[in-house]
Amino acid sequence: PFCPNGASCRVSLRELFDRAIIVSHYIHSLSSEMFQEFDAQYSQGPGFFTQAISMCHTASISTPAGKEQAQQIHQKDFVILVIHLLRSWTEPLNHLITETSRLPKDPHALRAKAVEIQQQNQRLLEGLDKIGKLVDPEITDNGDYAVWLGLPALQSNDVESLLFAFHNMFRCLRRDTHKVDNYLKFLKCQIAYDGSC
Amino acid sequence: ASPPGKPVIVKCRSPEKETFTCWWKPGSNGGLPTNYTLTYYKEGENIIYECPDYTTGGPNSCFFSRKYTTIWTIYVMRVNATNKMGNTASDVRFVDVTYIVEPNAPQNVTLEIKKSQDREAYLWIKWLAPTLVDTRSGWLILQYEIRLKPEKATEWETHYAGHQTNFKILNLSPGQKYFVQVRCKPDHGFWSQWSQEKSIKIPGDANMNV
Amino acid sequence: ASPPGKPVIVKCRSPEKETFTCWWKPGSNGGLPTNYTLTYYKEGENIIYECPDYTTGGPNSCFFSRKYTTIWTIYVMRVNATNKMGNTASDVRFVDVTYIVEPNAPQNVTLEIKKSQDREAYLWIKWLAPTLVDTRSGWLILQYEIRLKPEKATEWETHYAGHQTNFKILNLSPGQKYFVQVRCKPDHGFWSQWSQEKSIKIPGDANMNV
Repeated sequence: PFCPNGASCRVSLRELFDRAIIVSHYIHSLSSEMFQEFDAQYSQGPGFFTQAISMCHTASISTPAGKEQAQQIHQKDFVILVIHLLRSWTEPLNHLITETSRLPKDPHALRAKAVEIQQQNQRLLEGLDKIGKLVDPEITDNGDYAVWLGLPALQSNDVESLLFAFHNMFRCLRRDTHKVDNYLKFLKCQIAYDGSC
Repeated sequence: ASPPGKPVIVKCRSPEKETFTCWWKPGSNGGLPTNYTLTYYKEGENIIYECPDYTTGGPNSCFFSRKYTTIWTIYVMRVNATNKMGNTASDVRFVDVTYIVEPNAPQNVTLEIKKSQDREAYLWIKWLAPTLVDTRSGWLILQYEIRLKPEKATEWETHYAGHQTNFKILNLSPGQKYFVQVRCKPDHGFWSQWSQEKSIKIPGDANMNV
Repeated sequence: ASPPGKPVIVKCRSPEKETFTCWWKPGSNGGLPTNYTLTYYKEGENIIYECPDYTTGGPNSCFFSRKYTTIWTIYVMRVNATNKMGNTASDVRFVDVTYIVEPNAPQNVTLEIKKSQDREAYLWIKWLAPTLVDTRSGWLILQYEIRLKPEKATEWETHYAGHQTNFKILNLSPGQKYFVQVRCKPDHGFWSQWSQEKSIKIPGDANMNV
């Protein structure tokens, strides 16, 4: 039987990473667009939102903040870390999609992007699960993720608090999707190209 | 009467790497009413699934909608023919959705005679990626090919346009009518059909000789 | 004599997502010798730091080496101008290194006329990633864009080259001289400057009409 990928009849680790990176790159591009669209549509002057910056719910997940730190982490643990980071957004995205209806000036485009990001996140999680098993068959993913307690803020009746809550979520989503994209591109070179792309 | 002949899975195609369809050719039916089922498992798993949709793709086909399509694994599939006298299975077919993409033809092909900066005229061809295909996300990167021929000619002249969605054709014959078509292909995959024929007449006075 | 005018932090850039530099524009010095210091704190911390290196980035600048650079972290920074009559602080500037990456231009751009198997000539462009950038580890992925134009033309023709460091340009006009430049951008960041202009003359007899 003709096996599409040559010798071994499975999608290679290199190809899995290539496909995952197309998705992670796209997810971050969507998140950046969503952040900028929200800022353009709801900001009330320069610095309006910077006064409301607060910690992201994923701050509890310790992530490397530079190349040297990234090079210290064991590859298997790094894959798990990326899965945790991504999984930490499943619930918030669900609520984000629902609660956007509270925002003034019908944010249809924002909601459509949030829905697409959620779909692509699930697709990427499926791929990372597969990558994890190939990187280390004994990989144990205990289903961990950062808990999100931001629903009350997304349901605030005070418009300004509501805007600050949404802004912080879009900002954190942009940051975390950039981390996921960055880490996957780095891990691809470390794991699938022996450290040198 | 006899058991059914061996079916063959002849083709699997995806138009946009989000869904895909497989078709099979039945063997002899052994003179009896014969029923066909397509079963598959995904590499790395051991659950056997059955085709989710036998109708959308037409006769002797199985259509996998987005819900059933994944790019992370290889499908290992088989068609089984069954009649009263027994059943016969096809050979196994391995399918990686990324490698079976055959896009629709490019759309909105437009032709224009333009003058280059040093007054030479040339034919400027522009087109858009096919419908359904999301090239924005980088999910599918397409390359293009153009073919053109003078009205009465039988041979086409083809030009490879890489990833560009426009192309310049130099030194065509003034006064001549040309037919133009464009097709596309993903990096791993199959050429689409040629787009609908478009034609243009090169003005008689055009100085096309660069 | 008067207290110094208000300085302004005008730009922060990282060339390779590992270090970064910020520049400021001093206000008036109030007719007195004025001293500038840049202070900052990082998101989630309340320790105030001072700029680690005022020299590497040139006048009115602060350079953050790898040791002082963390990504995905907001630096809240301010420049303070001080002279005998008092001191004036700039507005606060929020900086996340993630979003200020602007590489240097690609280097070693080389142009060559080559012939494909079917004897068609094409322009082959090659280049290297900019200095200082480590594209091997995957920490920074660069994408490239090329632009070229005939010598007397005003309009550039641009081609997106993805992550490759070479590109083939088809159907250029024989006998014509072309200028070529290349630039790069991190997957998520700012385009670099265009590389130095390189030029090449397409041989008169070259059959470029692929």
